[in-house]
Amino acid sequence: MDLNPIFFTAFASLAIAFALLVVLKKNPVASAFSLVLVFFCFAAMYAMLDAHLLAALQVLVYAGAIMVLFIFVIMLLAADVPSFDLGRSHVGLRIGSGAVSLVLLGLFVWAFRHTESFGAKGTLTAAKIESVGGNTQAISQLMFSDYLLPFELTSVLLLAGIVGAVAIAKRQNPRKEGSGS
Amino acid sequence: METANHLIRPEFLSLGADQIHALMPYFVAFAGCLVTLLLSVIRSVNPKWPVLLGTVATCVAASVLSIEQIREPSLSLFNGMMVSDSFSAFFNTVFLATAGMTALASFRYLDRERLQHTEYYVLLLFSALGMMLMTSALDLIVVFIALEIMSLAVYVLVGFRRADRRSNEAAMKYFILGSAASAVFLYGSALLYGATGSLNLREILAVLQSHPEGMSPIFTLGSWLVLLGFLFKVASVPFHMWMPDVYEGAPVPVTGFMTTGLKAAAFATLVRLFLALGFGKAVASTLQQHVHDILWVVAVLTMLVGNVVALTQTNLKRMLAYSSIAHTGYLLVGLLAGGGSDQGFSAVVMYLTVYAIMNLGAFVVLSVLAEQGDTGLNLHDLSGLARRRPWIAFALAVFLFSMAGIPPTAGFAAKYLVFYSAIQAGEIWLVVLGVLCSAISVYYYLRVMVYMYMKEPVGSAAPSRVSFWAASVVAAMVVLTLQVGILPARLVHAAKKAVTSL
Amino acid sequence: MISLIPLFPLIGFLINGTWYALGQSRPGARKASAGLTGGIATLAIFASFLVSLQLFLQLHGMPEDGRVIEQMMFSWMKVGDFNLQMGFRLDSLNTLFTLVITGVGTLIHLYSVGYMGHDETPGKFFSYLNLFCFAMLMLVLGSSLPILFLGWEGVGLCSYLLIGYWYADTEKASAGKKAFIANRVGDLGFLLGMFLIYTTFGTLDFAQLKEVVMAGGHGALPHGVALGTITTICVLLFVGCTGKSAQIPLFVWLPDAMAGPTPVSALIHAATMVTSGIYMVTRLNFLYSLSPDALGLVAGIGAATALFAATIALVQTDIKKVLAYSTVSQLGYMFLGCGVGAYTAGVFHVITHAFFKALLFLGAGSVIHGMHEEQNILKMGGLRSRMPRTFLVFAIGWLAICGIPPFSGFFSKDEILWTAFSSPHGSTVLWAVGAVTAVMTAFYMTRLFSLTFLGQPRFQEAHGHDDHHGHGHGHGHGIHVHESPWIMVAPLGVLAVLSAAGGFMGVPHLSWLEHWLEPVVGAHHGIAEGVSPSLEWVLMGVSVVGAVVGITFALKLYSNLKNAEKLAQSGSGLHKLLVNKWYVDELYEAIFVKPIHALSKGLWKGFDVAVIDRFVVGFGRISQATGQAVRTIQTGSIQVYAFVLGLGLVATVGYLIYGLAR
Amino acid sequence: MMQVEPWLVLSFAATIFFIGLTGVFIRRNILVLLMCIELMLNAVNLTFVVFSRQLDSLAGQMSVFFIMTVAAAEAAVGLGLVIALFRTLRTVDTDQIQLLKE
Amino acid sequence: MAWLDNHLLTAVVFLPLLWALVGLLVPGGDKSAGARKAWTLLGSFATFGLSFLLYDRFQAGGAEFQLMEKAPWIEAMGISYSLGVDGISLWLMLLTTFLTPIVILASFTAVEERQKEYYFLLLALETAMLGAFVATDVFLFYVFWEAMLIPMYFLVGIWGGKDRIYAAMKFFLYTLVGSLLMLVAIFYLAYQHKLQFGTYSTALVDLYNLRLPGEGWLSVQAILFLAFSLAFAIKVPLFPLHTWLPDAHVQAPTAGSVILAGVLLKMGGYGFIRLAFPLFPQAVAQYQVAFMILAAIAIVYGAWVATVQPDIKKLVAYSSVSHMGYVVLGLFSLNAIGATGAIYQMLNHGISTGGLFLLVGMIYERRHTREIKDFGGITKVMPLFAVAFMIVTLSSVALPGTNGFVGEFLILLGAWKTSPGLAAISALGVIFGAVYMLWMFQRVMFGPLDKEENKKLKDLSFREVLVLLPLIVAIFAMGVAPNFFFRKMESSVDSFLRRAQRAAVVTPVAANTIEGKN
Repeated sequence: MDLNPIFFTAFASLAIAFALLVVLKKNPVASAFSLVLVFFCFAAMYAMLDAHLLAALQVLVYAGAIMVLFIFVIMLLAADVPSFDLGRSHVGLRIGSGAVSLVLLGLFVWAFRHTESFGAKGTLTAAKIESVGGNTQAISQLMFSDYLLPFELTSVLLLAGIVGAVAIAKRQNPRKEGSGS
Repeated sequence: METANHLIRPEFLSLGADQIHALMPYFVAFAGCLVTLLLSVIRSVNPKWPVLLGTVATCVAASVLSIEQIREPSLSLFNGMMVSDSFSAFFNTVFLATAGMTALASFRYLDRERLQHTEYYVLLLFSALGMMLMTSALDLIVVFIALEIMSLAVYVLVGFRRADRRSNEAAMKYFILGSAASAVFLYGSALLYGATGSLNLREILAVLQSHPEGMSPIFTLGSWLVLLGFLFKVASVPFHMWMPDVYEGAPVPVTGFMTTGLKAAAFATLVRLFLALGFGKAVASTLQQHVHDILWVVAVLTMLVGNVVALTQTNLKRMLAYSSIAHTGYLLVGLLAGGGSDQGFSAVVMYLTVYAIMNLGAFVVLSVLAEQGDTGLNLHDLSGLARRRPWIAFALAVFLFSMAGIPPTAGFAAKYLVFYSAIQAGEIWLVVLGVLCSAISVYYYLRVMVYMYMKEPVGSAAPSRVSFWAASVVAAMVVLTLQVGILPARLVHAAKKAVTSL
Repeated sequence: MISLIPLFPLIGFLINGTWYALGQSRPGARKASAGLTGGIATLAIFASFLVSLQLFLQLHGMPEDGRVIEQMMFSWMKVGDFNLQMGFRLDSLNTLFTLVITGVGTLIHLYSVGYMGHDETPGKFFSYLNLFCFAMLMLVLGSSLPILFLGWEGVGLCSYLLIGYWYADTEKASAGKKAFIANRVGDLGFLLGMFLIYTTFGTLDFAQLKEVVMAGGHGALPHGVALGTITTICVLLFVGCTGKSAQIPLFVWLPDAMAGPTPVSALIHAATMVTSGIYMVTRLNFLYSLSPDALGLVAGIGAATALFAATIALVQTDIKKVLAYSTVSQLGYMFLGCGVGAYTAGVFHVITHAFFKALLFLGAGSVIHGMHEEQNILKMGGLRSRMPRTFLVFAIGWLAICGIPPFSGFFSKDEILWTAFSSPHGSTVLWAVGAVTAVMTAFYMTRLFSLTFLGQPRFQEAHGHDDHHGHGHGHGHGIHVHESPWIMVAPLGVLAVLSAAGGFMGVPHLSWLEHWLEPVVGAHHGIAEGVSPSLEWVLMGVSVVGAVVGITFALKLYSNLKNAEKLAQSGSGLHKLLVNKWYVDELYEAIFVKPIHALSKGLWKGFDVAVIDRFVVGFGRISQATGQAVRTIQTGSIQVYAFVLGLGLVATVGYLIYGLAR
Repeated sequence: MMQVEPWLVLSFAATIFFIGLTGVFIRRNILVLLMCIELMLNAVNLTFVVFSRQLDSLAGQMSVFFIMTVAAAEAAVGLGLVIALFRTLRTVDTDQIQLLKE
Repeated sequence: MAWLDNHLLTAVVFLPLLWALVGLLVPGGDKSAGARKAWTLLGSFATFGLSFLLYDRFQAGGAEFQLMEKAPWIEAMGISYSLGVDGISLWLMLLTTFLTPIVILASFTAVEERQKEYYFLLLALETAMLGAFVATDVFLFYVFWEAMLIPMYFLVGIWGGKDRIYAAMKFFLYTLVGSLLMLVAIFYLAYQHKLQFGTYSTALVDLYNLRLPGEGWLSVQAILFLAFSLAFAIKVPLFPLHTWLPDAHVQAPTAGSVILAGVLLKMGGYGFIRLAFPLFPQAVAQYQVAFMILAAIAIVYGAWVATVQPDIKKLVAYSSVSHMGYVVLGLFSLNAIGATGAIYQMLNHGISTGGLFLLVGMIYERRHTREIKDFGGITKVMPLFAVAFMIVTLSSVALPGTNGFVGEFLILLGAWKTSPGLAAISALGVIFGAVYMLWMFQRVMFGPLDKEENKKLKDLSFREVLVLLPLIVAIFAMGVAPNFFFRKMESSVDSFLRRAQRAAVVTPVAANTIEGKN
């Protein structure tokens, strides 16, 4: 894979480090900011892998929209929470989790190492993509032909999400609504 | 086309008449979503009646369209990303019927619980639409999106009792674990993509079949993770932990909807995936062997854990949640057997349908019995129910007997088919363990009967009135349970027809 | 025609029974008179007697080798090749029995009319009595073993019902139950013997069976049948006899059976039912004759029982108990006779015994009646003057049983003793036991007679009371002894005549009986080698002398009761042993009843409840416990849920990768 | 230009994925749990992109596009749920969210 | 009435259920109690009458199954609604239709609460029982087999005694566990039919033709046989699987006990006859002795344990264990005598033990206790009761002339032909049977009438006499004229034995067929 090893190593290390911080930092704000950095690293990776559109979207959607939403909620709630810096769970669980994840990682890496053959090569080589006008062009063209269905469904999904979010977060009317327990 | 300097293939930009016909149920369902959504924002009138009407009408119309399509040949749509075949048509009917029935049965319940928000119905329709799409999807990414449509709607429905901590907690747990499971599923899809070069189920199967010597390790990982995502959704042990809490916390009709529609959708998709990943025929490769082994253990654990924990439950809702896990176990038996028996996966289809019927009925009964805030569902609250409300007690008894698999109820016919096909597939021990587990299950079902019929009533709480709609749903389900139990042939036939298209 | 014989009593039973059950049993219902119900019953059995007599005469008129009348009515059970006909067959053997049963039966019925005159429920009593006669007649008339068994169990039932007739007394009810169960033990043997006969010979019909068994010629084993099988059959059947005919080891019920009304004791427990064992052995003589071992067992048990029961009878003080043990003893004699191959002698004794023992029992009943239900002979005495007619007939019975010529008992007993000595199957020992028993019999019967009728009264006599004051006078006032009414005494008279003269049908060497029974039991077997025929007269003399000695000794001893008590004290250990009937009841209680009862209780509590149910419930408990355990993982914590999911992931992925790596 | 073996990139993605999963296991703050899930999704995205590059196919990148959309919708609903939960329970601590159990 | 001619079995089977459904229209409450009782009784009589038509149509020595009906049911799996009656099921059906009016009549005063459900369940139960007797398709059989648990469960659980819930649960679960393994075996059989003949079928006559390997203790046949036997042995119940019975019997209301003892237990024996024996002849031969030993143990054990019971009903329940042991013994003798005796014993047991339960129920209704020690000397105040009790007791102890004797005699004779030793041990039951029955009878009916409460007991009412009279008549009729019953049974017993005994002949062929097919 014609990925620059130096850049890869650098961004990978950074990403792993920040990802660890996301998990390990007690303060969710710190976690959130670490996460943003992870997102940036990923964007860089995408760019290096010739997925330029995705690199841009990564920054815009993830680092921009989603993270802002997170930070916003954190800020919204943090004001009310006495101790927002919730630590981690019981030691046993932590050790167990670490072990589980490590073992899983080992298994996956083993699988990757032992995978000699990948799926059949497609037709969209770099040259082909270049011929239709680059990565962004190719993706947008595909979106309206081959991927029409998922694209349309995404809109359904977003609509459902909106309705859901509204239903959840709608201002409550205590007079009208009963409380269970 | 090669000459053109773009990748757009015009044949995907327009739909033929047959395709439109095949898509009609989806269109109707989506239109229903939109209409009800619009109706619910009209503030001038109380929208609850029109929305209910719209929801039910949508479900009826779409399911009528779906029923018709059971007989029609398969039709590949949207670049092969989804298919309209008997299987999907059959399940579309189930989903829509379930959603419609749930809507009907919820109406009075929502009133009573002061939850009468029209979003409820909209979300119900959205999730039904998601289910429909999910079972007809042939592309993993479409499966994922449909799954999310369904799940997002259901997450919200679970937490619909916003003022209730338990409801919120259930939604939260479901959301977190569900998202994690979705991520696992996606990871599996990614690995499958890497291993085969495609996300399309048909193509994956084709690749698989062209490599009789076996696939790469990432295929193994990918296929398992994909299955696992759905094993989570159907709540098989050890991926079941979320389910009792969620079922208990969700409003009763939603729980009913989840145990029926959602479970059926997840299982139907699981069947599709199972087939696409090459597990649909008798064991040949080592991978199949190993997945078979794992599923075998998972099935046994699921039946066992579901039943033995249900034994210890005193809350009816939670007990039915655990029993739902146990039923997942029986379904897994059917899934395991599907490849090796003449019945194929029709046993699973049949079981899902029957399970949907009886469980929907049971949860509607529960929603009628429940007091404000879904309390009053402990076993001792049912004491002497047969004296106080004989018909309700009778209905619940029928459903519980059916779940226990006692003839002449539908549950027996379904269980018969499942275990029978498992015997055909040579899974004798699985069947033996299965029947033993179902013997355990009889105990807790009967215990409910004990409270309803054999104990004296406690207190004299005036029974809340049963709404006409809920009563009709319950009656319909009782009739169906008995009818399918006594004359199962038509359903068996339909189920067989449905799976032939796979 | 034969079927009429049992039919009449059956009709009598049905009339009385239905009438009782529906008409008289209700509390407050008008009770029927003994005269009417008894009359019906007596008529029924008398009609039966007439038919029997007619048939006997008919048989008598037939040629000697064809004296059989058969009546097959319908097939009772037909399964495959097993076809059981419900039918009767009358031949020279059972015609005698029918005569005795119906004849003596009629007398006893008649007697009962008087005896039960004041009973609360005469209808019930007479219906039982008729039912008994029906069953007994079925027993002797039945053409095959199962029909015999039908009667066999039927008489057992009636015996049970009649012993426990006064059911309100727990002891009496228990006695009935004991009788039934002891009989059942015997019946088990009978049943198994029957099965073995069927599997060996393929038939249960007497005539066919005889044909099959005799197919190989006289005295030869049938083809393909081992001697052991025949012996087994005979022994099993004989187990049935020990039950019904009260032989060791199952005799224990008979003395207790005296709890029933006295006519019942006379009819069932002396004259008829208890002799059915002898009937059966005689009926199957062709089988028994083939097996010396079986015959030896029969003779041995018979002799032993005769002696054993006689020893107990020596010291009993209850008038009916003495008679009961005497019955057991006499039955032993009969088996001794059969056991040495002298079936005729056995049957002869059955008949004479029926006469004199019925006489004695009814006489005893008369005494008890007259003494107002007093049964202890030590509290009697001097009744000769107060009950002269009873005394007279009782004396005849006494002499008959003691074997004083020319009374009937002498002939039959002597026949048995002689054959016990002279028959090829006999031996000196058997004879000696018989002879000693005869002496003892004479002794205890004389003791009974003496204590009852002779000497001075040992009860407080009431004065100035007339008969019409009736029964129920307390002992405190003394009792007014009275002679029984004619309806009771008349049958006694008839029986006395029979007891006195009945022996002449079997006078040695001129025996009509022996000739009559020849078609059934075969010709006389002759005598063993080395036994001089002239010895017969010697032995006869010995036994008569023995009897006289016994009588004299007893008369002397019991003329003064104090002497007797002294004697008893001098051998107090032995006396106690005898009074307590050798502790046989206690022994059975200890080795059968108690252990089985304890075992049953143990099995119930220890196995049913403690093992099986615990296992069943345990399965549920384990499931529940597993459920509880699994439940604890369900902590409600998202982390834990996710972690379990992760564990599942590790396990499954690990397994898959392991599979790949291998 | 030097090559980076695909398995290395995949392993990197897997590392991020399992870091995210570990976070789900051990963190008690729901918001952080949501972030961890985003981590997992990103890892999946990277995997898609790697394969897309490897296989000369755009299907992977298309998938990433859709996943991002879904992730956004999911985040919206998820955060909505967090807020609803917070309204009734006044906490985002999962240890406090254990009413439903056993 | 052409329909009736062609569907006589269906009519008999479903008439009670239909009647019961119509009966639901009778409004609840005390006012209509009379109408409800009359309606139910009428229904049971109608069924009884209809079953006589059945008796009339059935031809002795004719086809193996007669009055057959067959309709496709679940064609996809070869399941059909097929009914047929043979000489064995004919009598068991008649027993059922005979006992049902009796128990209904007996319930008139015993059941005062929730009569509507009660009578509905009784009639529904009748349908289930009748169905099981005439089903000639294993699936259908299983449906009826299990379906009858439901009404019985409620009958015991709602109208039962103090521990009714425990008893009902135990009854249900015990029997269910057994039958579930049978279900597994049924699956296997159905699948084998497909393998061997290429078509799906669960019809009995088709399954009889299956060739299953039967060599060895754990051959396919043996395992299947054991699976079936477990279900049947629990139902019979055979030692050591009998412990549900005392509880269920004791706690059930009188009608429940009578039906339980009278008919439900027969299902076990019938199952052996209809399914286990003809399907797995070699396994039967293999396990013959083992089952005979168990039966012998059951006979003696049941009798022993019955002896020490303090409760009359429990005593009768254990006596059932003993009596049904004879049934198993007779069946496993594998000869005509034993088998006929066993079938006959099933009928007998239904009559006599049913009678005992009725009698106990009558006395319980008066005295509200079943403890033997609470009674004594009852004969004095209830002479008519005493007569009836005596007669039924005698039938129970198999006195010749009563029905019990015929059964036990034939069974023991049949068993003797097969195994004299075991027959001898089993025959001990003859003694112990008398011990426990007579001892109980004595303690209840005889002795002094010393309990104050007992002195005012009323003798049988006219209705109660009506309840008992048919049983008493049956006791003697069956004792004197068993041939009347054997006549229509004979050829069925023959064909049953032919199937059950084909083991020796078929062995090599069967092995080959299996080899060839696989």
